[in-house]
Parts: sequence; structure tokens; C-alpha cells
Amino acid sequence: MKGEGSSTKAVPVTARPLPGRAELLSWLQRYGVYLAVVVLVLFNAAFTPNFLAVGNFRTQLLQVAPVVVVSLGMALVIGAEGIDLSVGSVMALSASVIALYLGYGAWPAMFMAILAGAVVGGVGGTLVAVVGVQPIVATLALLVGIRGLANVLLPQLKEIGNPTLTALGSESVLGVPYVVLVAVALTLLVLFVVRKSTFGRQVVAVGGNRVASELAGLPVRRILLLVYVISGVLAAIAGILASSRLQASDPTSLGLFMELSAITAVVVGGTPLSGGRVRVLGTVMGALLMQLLQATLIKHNLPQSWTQMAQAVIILAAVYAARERR
Amino acid sequence: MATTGRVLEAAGVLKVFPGVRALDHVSFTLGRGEVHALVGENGAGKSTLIKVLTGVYQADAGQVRYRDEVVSFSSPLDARRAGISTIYQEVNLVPSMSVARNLFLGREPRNRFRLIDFGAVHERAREILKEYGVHVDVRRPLGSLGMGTQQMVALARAVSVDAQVVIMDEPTSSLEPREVGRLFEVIRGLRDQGRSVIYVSHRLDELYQICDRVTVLRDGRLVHTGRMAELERLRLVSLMLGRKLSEVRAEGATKFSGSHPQGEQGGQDGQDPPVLTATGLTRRHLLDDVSLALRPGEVVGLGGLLGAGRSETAKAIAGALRVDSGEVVVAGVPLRTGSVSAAIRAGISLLPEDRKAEGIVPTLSVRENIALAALPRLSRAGIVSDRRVDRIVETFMKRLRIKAAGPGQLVGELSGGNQQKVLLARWLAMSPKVLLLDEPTRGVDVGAKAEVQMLIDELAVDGLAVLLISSDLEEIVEGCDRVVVLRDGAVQGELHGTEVSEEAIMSMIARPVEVPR
Amino acid sequence: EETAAAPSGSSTQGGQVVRTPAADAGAGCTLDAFGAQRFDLRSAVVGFSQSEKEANPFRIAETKSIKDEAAKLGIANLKVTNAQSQFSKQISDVQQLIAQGARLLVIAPLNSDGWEPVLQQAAAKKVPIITIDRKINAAPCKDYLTFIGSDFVEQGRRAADQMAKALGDKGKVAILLGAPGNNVTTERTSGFKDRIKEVAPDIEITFEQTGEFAREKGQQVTEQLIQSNPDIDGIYAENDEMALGAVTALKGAGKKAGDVQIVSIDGTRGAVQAIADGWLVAVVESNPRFGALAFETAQKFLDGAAIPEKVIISDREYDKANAESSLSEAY
Amino acid sequence: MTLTTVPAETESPRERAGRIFRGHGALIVLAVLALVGSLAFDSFATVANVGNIATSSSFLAIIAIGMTFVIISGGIDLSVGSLFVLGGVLAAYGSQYGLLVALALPLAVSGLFGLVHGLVIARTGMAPFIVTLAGLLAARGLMLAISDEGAATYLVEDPSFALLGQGSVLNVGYPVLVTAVLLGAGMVLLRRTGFGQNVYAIGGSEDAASLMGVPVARTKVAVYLMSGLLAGLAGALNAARLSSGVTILGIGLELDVIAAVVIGGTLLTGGAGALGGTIAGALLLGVIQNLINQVGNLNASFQQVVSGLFLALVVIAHRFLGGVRKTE
Ligand SMILES: Nc1ncnc2c1ncn2[C@@H]1O[C@H](COP(=O)(O)OP(=O)(O)OP(=O)(O)O)[C@@H](O)[C@H]1O
Ligand SMILES: Nc1ncnc2c1ncn2[C@@H]1O[C@H](COP(=O)(O)OP(=O)(O)OP(=O)(O)O)[C@@H](O)[C@H]1O
Ligand SMILES: [Mg+2]
Ligand SMILES: [Mg+2]
Repeated sequence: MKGEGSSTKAVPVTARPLPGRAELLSWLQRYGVYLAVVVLVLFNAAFTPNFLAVGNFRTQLLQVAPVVVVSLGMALVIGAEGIDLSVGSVMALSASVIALYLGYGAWPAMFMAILAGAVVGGVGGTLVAVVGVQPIVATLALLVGIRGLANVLLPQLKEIGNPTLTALGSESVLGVPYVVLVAVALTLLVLFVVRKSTFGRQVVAVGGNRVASELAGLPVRRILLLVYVISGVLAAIAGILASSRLQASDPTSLGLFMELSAITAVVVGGTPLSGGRVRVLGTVMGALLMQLLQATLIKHNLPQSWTQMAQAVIILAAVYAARERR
Repeated sequence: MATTGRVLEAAGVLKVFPGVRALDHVSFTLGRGEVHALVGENGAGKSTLIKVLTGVYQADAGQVRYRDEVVSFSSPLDARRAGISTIYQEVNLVPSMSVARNLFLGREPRNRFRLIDFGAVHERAREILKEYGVHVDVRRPLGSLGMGTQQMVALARAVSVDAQVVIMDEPTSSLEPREVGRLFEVIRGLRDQGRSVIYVSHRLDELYQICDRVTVLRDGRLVHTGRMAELERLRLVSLMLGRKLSEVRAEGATKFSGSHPQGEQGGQDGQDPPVLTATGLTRRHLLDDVSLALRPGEVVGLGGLLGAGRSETAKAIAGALRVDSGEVVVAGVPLRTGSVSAAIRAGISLLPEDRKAEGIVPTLSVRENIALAALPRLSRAGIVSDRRVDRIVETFMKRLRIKAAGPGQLVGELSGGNQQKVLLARWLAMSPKVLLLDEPTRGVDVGAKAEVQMLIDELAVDGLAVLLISSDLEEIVEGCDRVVVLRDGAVQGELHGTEVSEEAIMSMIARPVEVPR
Repeated sequence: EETAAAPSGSSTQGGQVVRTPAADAGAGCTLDAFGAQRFDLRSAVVGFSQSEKEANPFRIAETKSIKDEAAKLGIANLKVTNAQSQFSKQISDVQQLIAQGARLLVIAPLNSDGWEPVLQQAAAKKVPIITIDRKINAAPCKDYLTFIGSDFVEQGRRAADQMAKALGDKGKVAILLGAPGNNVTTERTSGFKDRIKEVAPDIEITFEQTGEFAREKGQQVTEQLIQSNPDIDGIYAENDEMALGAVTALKGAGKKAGDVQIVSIDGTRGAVQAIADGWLVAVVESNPRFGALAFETAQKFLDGAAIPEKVIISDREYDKANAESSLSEAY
Repeated sequence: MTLTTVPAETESPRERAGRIFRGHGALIVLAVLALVGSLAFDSFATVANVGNIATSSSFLAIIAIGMTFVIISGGIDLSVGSLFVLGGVLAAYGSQYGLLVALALPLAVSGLFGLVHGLVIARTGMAPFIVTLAGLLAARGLMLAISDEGAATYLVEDPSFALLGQGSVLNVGYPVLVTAVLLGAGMVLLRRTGFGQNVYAIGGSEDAASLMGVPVARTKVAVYLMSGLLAGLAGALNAARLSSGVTILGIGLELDVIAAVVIGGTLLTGGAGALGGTIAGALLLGVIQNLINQVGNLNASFQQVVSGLFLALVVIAHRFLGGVRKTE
């Protein structure tokens, strides 16, 4: 009867420290992206002329802002085990709508643009949540159709003369451009929603196990619908930001392939495509990483072929570091 | 070539998960032609040991010997090739594939062009399943069957490959006495052919019926191994729980008081009105005009064979299964059927049967999983109050003795039984009026089972109405004031207070089922 | 003889003017040399295959001029397809036009190579093909009738001349390339670089990145450029959109008009306006109004005249001097 | 023969309709459209036109066959568009060394890409979407690198190779024949072999499959390898057809392919699907384009709107007439 002795007192589950390597890996899994960004900055500081200039950082932030805004919405959608390919086209649509309504002034125009984004998101969300179409196809249909619609509404690029929008795109407070401020504000908002709000928790629950969430009485359809609407709205806002920067509505080429950039940012940021988890700050970092990489390659005047191959490598490396183990 | 009596051995196996020593230098020996019970509390390490033995996990230290040779299987496939066939704890078949294709996956009969002969596949699948008393259309997607049936299919699959060692991790957790009986025949058959079986179960009397030797694990350590017969029941329990014999003896087998305020009159008419009445619930192929009533403070059992439609009944009441006709009235208010959230708002909570698919959210922590259903009432203006969440979580993790590294651990990493407890906590946190429990103690260890049963009692005493589905007849008999017996989706009859006994239930349900279709 | 045959080009406002055909114009292609039958344009099915969405000034003007001219000439049965920038689609578009019984094909090719399947089917049916604005690499008068359009290499060279003039033959220049793999990009680049070497070896091309012919990309690349190469003197943009993007970037960086000399190609209204405003120094036109010339050529061909293997139009050039005045002619 | 066959007597009309539609939905829609087309336009049902549709759809179809395996296995392959154009360029380049090289080179390289995708996905458990997205970028980068940033277009030197793309027997182009052969082989592979069962199994539930002894890693590697090879092959055939290695092809092609597969009734969630539908889906896309052109003079932007609407309608129809959702 060995073991008898030990059988007298129950042994609690002992939380032992992980072996050093595992620790490092799990740290990498969480902060790999941040590390990569730092590394890239250091590299540029050393090898890229005037990289450390304030103006340069402003440029990078200005350029990444719209991507960040779109990626925030994408992160929520992916967290809910979905995907939204329509974001690029929604940006274009929002650009056309602005041009159409600019006559009524900047604010009404922006409102209409955001409304348009919400509607498109609503359609996508309805297809996914109510009809039950698979997200990738539902939003693929929108990707094609909405781009067309954007061009139907506004056949070609149109300059924006409106002072308010021009200011939004070109001016700043205390050296921080409005565009960047908007992106930061939206990031904090989404961060709060994900971390603190009931809705945020429910989103990841739905993404983690839809059936269980239904049985737990969550309004699964409403949640999904809302997620896509949010994504649409954010894409529309990104469209406004981009247009105001360009000082023109360009439904033809605005937001082309944005869906891929956004998805990349989200996944590189450590949000699994399988849903059930959302990393907001990671997503921002992911977008920043890809932006800095792009900038580095351009500044060093490398050919397109290099750029694309380098991006491939970085994406793989980042996601590899952040991958789920076991 | 002939070898010693040992077929499969684990020597000083260590397996560490982040925060847990799931196996702490465990040694284990399986002899030829023996049925070996592997027992222990939830989270003791049984499934982990099995996974190490069969190449799902690699041991961090120690070695595995098979037929006296040190082996390290890189995958379950390796193990199966070597002659070890396993039924893992959670039914592990492919829900989207047909029953037949699941049964034969990896070893489909071929025609002379070496191509799969689906005629033969379906034919042989039908035959095999008939032996196990399962009469389903074998082309039906496995996922459309109930847990119990799925478990039988998994069993059939594991046994029909001729293996030297068959490992069964809680094969009976949702089986009926009838199916359990069949399973035992199968196991004896294996033993007589000199094959060996590792048998994991929390149902002690089963162990005594079928097992030759027993190994007891606790918190990842080996605490006892020896002949089953020589280990008296109470000592077994005390070994598992790590509590003194005296304490355990004081407590007794099941924790039911067996009677409740309402139960006294055995649910006769003429006392306060039912809190829930379901009338004429009907759904093609599943439910046929099922009616029942639950009174406050009453525990009503649902009896029936596999596929009798008990889960379906519960789901229909909870709005999780659309019904073609029929209505549900809660506290006098008719309920919009087919809407879970409506049911929950009305105070109905359903603990679903399929823990993995319908219960846990694996990507979330224990904490989030417990709070999930209650979130709205735990938040103000759409903002979650972490303070309140923590309070609830703490309470129930204690009360149900949930074993986890902490509230932050991913629920997917918990042991089967502990996952079940988390789900119970989720529903109790809702403080419902009506509680529908589908296999609440499935895979829950004796200790916790007792807790749960005590809990059910308490709840009933507090005036809650409970509907209890359990494949553990003892549980039904001891726990219920009233038993409604289903068969083929229709109410077969009802037993009241004193009439409730295993024999009565059996005789009512176990009449030969005419083979459907 | 061939000069006579060469279409004169209707000289309506902003319309295309034919450069007196180069010596290599060849003997010219006649109906029987091509082996086609005479037919009446007005009653025949005529197919026009556009390469990109009519969503930029060039394509809009191009398609419009074809449709308008067809209407003017009373061509009842004009079928228009659009490949939406997918080359595979353009191939099947044209094949479909042939299947629909087109007797004459006007094609704005998305790419110069890869026309084999179309050419085979057209040859089988002896359907004359006129390619506009972009050549296809095949045998004139055998595979296709003729090519009407600008000489992209030449455009590049003229842009180089303008750049050299603006910079006084020395300085650092950046190129905003068009879409990669597009032979307009290739030819406008080679033309520019070669010419710079010839006329102004002291001009150094320090930077070349693609702006994919789009304004936003042009802006973003320029923003990066002026951060890392603040000493840049001139920017050669291979189309107006990128040039205007560059302008936005320069404004954003607080630069003044004229700080950086910008030369581009196309001659859209926006660009010409930008010259007037002083942000661009010069724009080499690439005239999209092919309608008149295309159908005129076709008619001449059907009337039995000999058609040169390429009809190169003489592109205008906009600069300070004529910007204001010719704004109305820009498209 | 789909996964959802249910016994006749338990099957409601709606269920039956759903099963039939899912099995042959794309085919039915295709038939309807073809009928409408030939009634509305006399230049639709002509030998020439049908031949064109078939030939131009065949390249998409070949890629879609590989994609179907990938998607049923629960994955996705975004790299096919890039591998298609890369394959074309390599084939044209290789053709100067003869037919063999012209075929071997693209297959070798695109196969290598597929192999790497498979290995990375299987070994590291990274999401197929992201791995193959990297593949998309890398392959296009490589293509640009070997074609002087896309400026250089290699012409097909070897006539016997060109014939592969341009030749035909009884008015049926070789590409169509190749597609037919691949389809046949693919169907047998998917439905009647252990490998096919494994593909369905890991798509249905990877954990269960591996516990049931399915060689998950090997199966995954195989499907991505296959997808890569087929994309390369399609590229090569297309190069032969165009007798040049056009560098501006294949952008966004992956989305068309996915659309074809899904219209064909395959579930993106994996575990369910069939090749017959995929081919019908591919043809469907071709027919839609053709019809839009038949209407003629429709503004390009409107054309996009119409295609978008149509895609939506088809998937909605699928859903309503009996979509299987894993969550049911
Ligand atoms: N993948 C995993 N990651 C982290 N911890 C794990 C994992 N799997 C199991 N554990 C932990 O290891 C311990 C043993 O789990 P195991 O499943 O073996 O228990 P068990 O004896 O099978 O319990 P039950 O009777 O409930 O099935 C538990 O504390 C569990 O939390
Ligand atoms: N042995 C069987 N023979 C025929 N059909 C069955 C059998 N087992 C299950 N089924 C089918 O599967 C469906 C679900 O069965 P399920 O087992 O969930 O019913 P149940 O009464 O809840 O049994 P359980 O005790 O497993 O919960 C049933 O509606 C029935 O159609
Ligand atoms: Mg277990
Ligand atoms: Mg059940």
C-alpha cells in the first residue's frame, strides 16, 4: 500500500515557474511585434538619412493612420471569427459620397459617408449573421460590387476644395496632425470596448464558440451584425481621412487591397484568424510594423520585387513568433 | 514472441503544463488480458496519462514501454499501428462526416482498383452498429446524433480494429444501463482473447463489475495500485479524494436527501401550481407531443434510452431547439418558443449535454466562461463590473471545487470534469427559476458529484424547479421526486415518489425498441 | 503615296494630329494585301475593347471619343467591352466580339504581348484590328492592320528635355514609375533615362519607385522621398495623377511652388492647371481622342488606300507659355 | 453523395431541395443562365462563343480544383494568383530550352512554393490565410525579380509547347481537355481514396482527425503542394496559349477562384464540398462575364455592381436552399 502516506493530505495544484525558454517564447508571443517595430526603428536610425527627424515620424504616422483605423474594425470582425474583405471598397464609397454631398458642407458630407459605411457593413453583417452566408464570400461580393458603386456615383477623381476637409487632412494641433489624433482616439475607444464593455466580451465569446454563446443566451446575431457595421463605419472614416489627406476623392484607386493590409496588421499583431481573441494594441503595432517596413524599403530605393519578398518574410516571422503553441 | 505478462508500461512519467504538473513521475503497468481501472478526481491526470501512452503528448521525463520495448509514439496513428486503440474522453470523431465514414476512416474496404467501396462501407457499418444496438442511418452526419450514440460509434470504431490494447477514457459517461451492459460484454470478449483494456470511469460500481486491477491517481501522483477486488469502495473514495476514511464513511454514497418539500406528496395534484408547463412539444423525427410540468422545489427526472429525445426535450423547453408545435408556459406567462434568450429571461437555464461543442468557450479563461451568461446583469450601462464578476467567480470556484491554475487559466486546458463544473457555475450564477440539467455529473468525479447532487438538493429546497437528465440511474432514483420516461421522442409514462426505483424505470423503458426505419 | 494615304486627322479642338509618318512607315497595307473584303462600316458590327475602367481622364476621353465618332459616322452596331484591367478578360472580351461577328476591331490593349489567341481567330476571319494608344507585338498588315498612338519612348525623351531645361542640365532627379510590368512604364522610363544621359549627363537619377499611376501612391512615395532625399531637385512623374500626388505631398511638407521641378506626361486638365499655378514645369501630352483618327483610318483602308503600319500622333506639350491658353484643350 | 445525405423518409422537401441544390446548385444556375442567354442573344449559343467560354474558364477551373482540396481540408490558398503569373513567366522563359523545361520549370517552382506552404502550415500551426498571403507576396516578388520588374516579357520559343495552349481536337482546346482529365482524376482522388477521406476529416475536425490516426501534417502538405502545382500548371498552359509570359496577370485571381469554389457548394469552414460544383462555379463566372458583354455597352462600373450582386444572390440561394453550417 505505497502512496498511502501521501494520500492523507490533498496536494494543491502547484503553479511552478516555466522553464526559461518557454517563458521567453510566451513573452515573444505577446510582444514580438513591439520588439520587431523597435528593431526596425533602430535599423533605420542607423542606416536611413534623417529618419529620426520629427517630420519623418509625422509622415509615417500620417500614412499609417487610415490603415490603423480600418484594422481596428477588422480586428473586431476577426475576433468574432469573421472576416471583412469589403473595407477597401467602403473607403472608396465613402470618398465618392463625400464628393457628392460636399455641396452641403463638410460635416453633412462626412456624416453621409459614415452612414454609407454603416449601411454597407449592415448589409454584410445581415448576410453573415442573419442569412448565414460565409463571411469571406459575403464580403467578397461587397468588395466587387461596392467598388463599382463608388465609381458609378463618382466616375473619376474629384478634387476637394472644402477648407474644413483640407484642414483635417493637412493641419495639426501641437505638431500632431488631426488625422493621427483621430486614429489615436478611435484606437483608445476600441481598446475600451474590447477590454471593458459587455459587448467586447460577447464578441470574443461568439468568436470562440458560437453555439455555446447562443445557448448562453447571447444575442449572437445582433452582436455579429454590429461588428460588421462597426467595421464598415471605421472603413468609411478611414476613407474620409485618406481623402482629406489626398485633398481629393479618388474612388478608383483609394483603398485598393486595403483588406489585405488590414488583415495582415491584425494577424501580425497577434489576433488569431480563428477568432475568440482580440489584440487592439497589437493590431496598431502590426500596422505600424508594415508601414515602417514599406518606408524603409522605399527610402532605400529598393525595387518592387524586393519590397514584396521582404514583406513576405517579415509577416511570416512576426506571425511565427506570435503563433499559438501546443 | 512470448513476453512477460506486461503489455504496456509507464515508468516515472512526468508531464508539465504551464502552471500544472499533470503527471508527477507516475508509473503504471498494464498486464496481458487484464482490465485495468484508472481512477482519480477530476484533474488527477488520467486523460493526460492516456495521452502520453498513446503519443498525443510526449512525456517530459520517464519512459513508456510496450511489449517490453521502450517506445515513444509520435502520434496516435503510431500507437494504433502498434496495436493500441483508444477512445479519448471527449467523443473524438468528425461530426460533419457520416457515421459510416467515421467508423471506417483510415481503413475503408477497397474494391479491386484499390478504391473505396462505399457500398461495403455502409453495409459493414450497419452490421457493426447493429451489434452495439445502434440503429441509425449510417449515412447520417455523426454530429446529428446524441452524445450517447456518438459514444457507441466511437466504441465500435475503437474495438473493431483488432488491437492488443484498448484504452477507454470515460466511455460510459453518457451511456444507458443497456448500452453499458453491451459495453461490458465487449470488454469481457476482449479479455477472453487475451487483450488488455484500460478503463477510466467515475462510476465506481462499474469498476467493481468489470475491472481486475486498479490504479489511483491524485494530483498527478500515483497513490495506489493493486487488485480491484481487494480495494474496498470507501477506501477507494478516500484514496481518490485524499480524505480520511472516517470522513468519507460519514458521508455515504450519493448526496441526495431523496425527498423535497414538494417531493413529499410525490407531485400529486392539489398543491401550488407548476412554475413551468410544457405542452405538446413536437418536432419532426425528434419529439412527439411531449408534455410535462415542473413545480417549484421539485426535482423531475427524465428517463429514456439513447435517442429517446431527452436532450431534445430539454433543448425544446430552453428554446435551443425549434419545435413544430407545442407551447411552454413559465409562471403563467407563455414563452416564445425557439428563442434561448427569451427562455433565459423567463428564468430557464439549460446545462447542455455536449460540453465541448455547446458549452465551453475554449479561447476564454475560466473567469470569462463562468461570467458569460450573467454578463448583462454583472454590468452597468454596458460596462462590465470586474468587481462583481470576480466575486461570483470566486464564490463558485470554491463552492464547486474547480481545479485550475487560477481564474485566468484557459478553460480549454482544464480537465473534462472541471470544465463541466465551470459550466454548472455559469448557470448557477444566473440564479434561475427552472434548471434543466442534461447529464450534469457527466465525467464528474465522486467527490464533486456529491457536491453537485447536494447542490441540486439545496436548490430544490430553495424552491427551484429542476429537470434532471442523467444516464446514471442511481442518480435519477435517489435524486428525483418524479420521473418522466421517454421513448422515441414520446412520453412513455411517469413514476411518482415511492414508485420511483431502478427496476420500475428499467421495466418502463427497457422494453425492446422496434428498430426505427 | 504613303504620305498621301496617311490620315490627316481631323483638327478639331484638342483632336489628334498625325506626325508625318516616319520613314519606316513601310509600303502601307491595302485591302487585298491584308486579304479582307470591303464592307460598309455603318452597317457592320464594330468592336471596341477598352482595357481599363473609364475611371480616369485618359480612358474616359478615349472611350468617349470612340463612341462619339461612331455615332457621328452613323455606325449603328458598335459593341464596347471593358477588361477592367484584367488581361485575361480582355482576351476573352475580344474573342467574344469576334464571335459576335465584328468586322472591324478597335483595341486599346492592356499589354503588348500575349495576343496570340485573338490574332489567330481574327486572322481566320480576316478581321482588321486597329490598336490604339498601345502597340501589340505582332506583324502589322498580317496579324493586325495598324497601330495609332503616341510613341511612349519619345514622350519620355521629351520629358527629359523639359527636365534638363528646367534644371539647367544638372541636379538630382527622382522618378515616379508607373505600374510595374506595364510597358508604358517601361518605355517612358527608358526614353527618359537615355535622353538624360545624352543631353544632361550631370543630372543624376537618385530615386525611382512605383506610384502605380495613382495619385495617393504618388503622394505617399513623394512624402517618403522628401524625408530621405531632401536635396532632390526634380521629379519626373510618368503620369499626371502621380505628379499631382507629388504636389500634394510637397504642399504638405511646406514646400513652395517651384522648389522642386516636376515634369509629367498625359496632359489632363488638372495637370495643365497645375502648370498655370506654377507647381508643374511641363507636361508632355498623350492624346486619348482616338475616335476620329481610328475610324478615318479604317474608312481609308476600306476605300482601298494603303495604310502605314503605324500612325504616330504628334503630342502637344504644355508649359508656362501655353498652359493658360490651351487649358480648354486639355482633357 | 455529399456528407449530408439523410434517409429519404426523414427528408423534408426543403431538405431534399437543399441537398440537390448544394450538390448541383451551380450547375442548375448555370443551366438556367445558359438557357436565358441562348434565348436572349443569338450570338451566345454559338460553337465559337461556347468554345471561348470553356477555354478561358479552364485556367481558373484548373486552379479551382486544387483550391477545392485546400478549402475542404479547412485551409485556404491565397498564393494561387501569384503562382499563376509566376508559372507563366517561368514557362515562357523555360520554353527556349524546349518543351520539357517549359513545363518542368514552372511546376518545380510553384510546387516548391506549395510544399513550403504546406510544411509551414502543418509544422507551425500558423494560419493558412497568412502563410499563403506571404506566399502571394513572395511569388509575385520573385516574378518581378526575374522579369526586370515586370518590364521583360519572355516569348514562347518552342512551338510544341505553344501548341499545348493553342491546339485543339474537334474544336475542343487542349486546356479544356487537360481540365477535364484533372477533374476526373481529382474526383476519384477526393471521393474514392483514403487521401480524400483524410482531407474531409481534417477539414471536419482537425483534433478528432489526428486522434483518429489521420496523418494530418502529411495530408495538409499534400493539398497545398497540389494547389501550388495546379496554379503553376495553369500559368504554364496560359503562357503557351498567349505564347508569352505576360507579367500583369493574376492580380486578385485568388478571389475569383475562391468564389468559384464556394459557388460550387464547398464550405469555407472545411469538411464539406465537391469538385463537380467547383467546375460549374468556374464556368458560371465565365458565363456571367459573357452575358454582361452580350448586353453590351454596359458601363464598366455597373458591370462590377452586377457581378457583385450576382455573387451575393448565388450564395444566398445556397444558404436558403439548405446550407449546412458547422454550427448546426
Ligand atoms: N493542454 C493542457 N494545458 C494545460 N493544462 C492541462 C492541459 N491538459 C490538462 N491539463 C491539466 O492537467 C491536469 C490533468 O488533466 P486530465 O485531463 O489528465 O485530468 P483527468 O484525470 O482526465 O480529469 P477528468 O476526470 O476530469 O477527465 C489538470 O489540472 C488539467 O488542468
Ligand atoms: N440508438 C439509436 N437509434 C436510433 N436513433 C438514435 C439512437 N441514438 C440516437 N439516435 C438519434 O439521435 C438523436 C439524438 O439522440 P440523443 O442521444 O441526444 O437523445 P437523448 O434522449 O438525449 O439521449 P442521450 O441520453 O444521449 O441524451 C435522436 O433524436 C435520434 O434520432
Ligand atoms: Mg479526463
Ligand atoms: Mg442527450
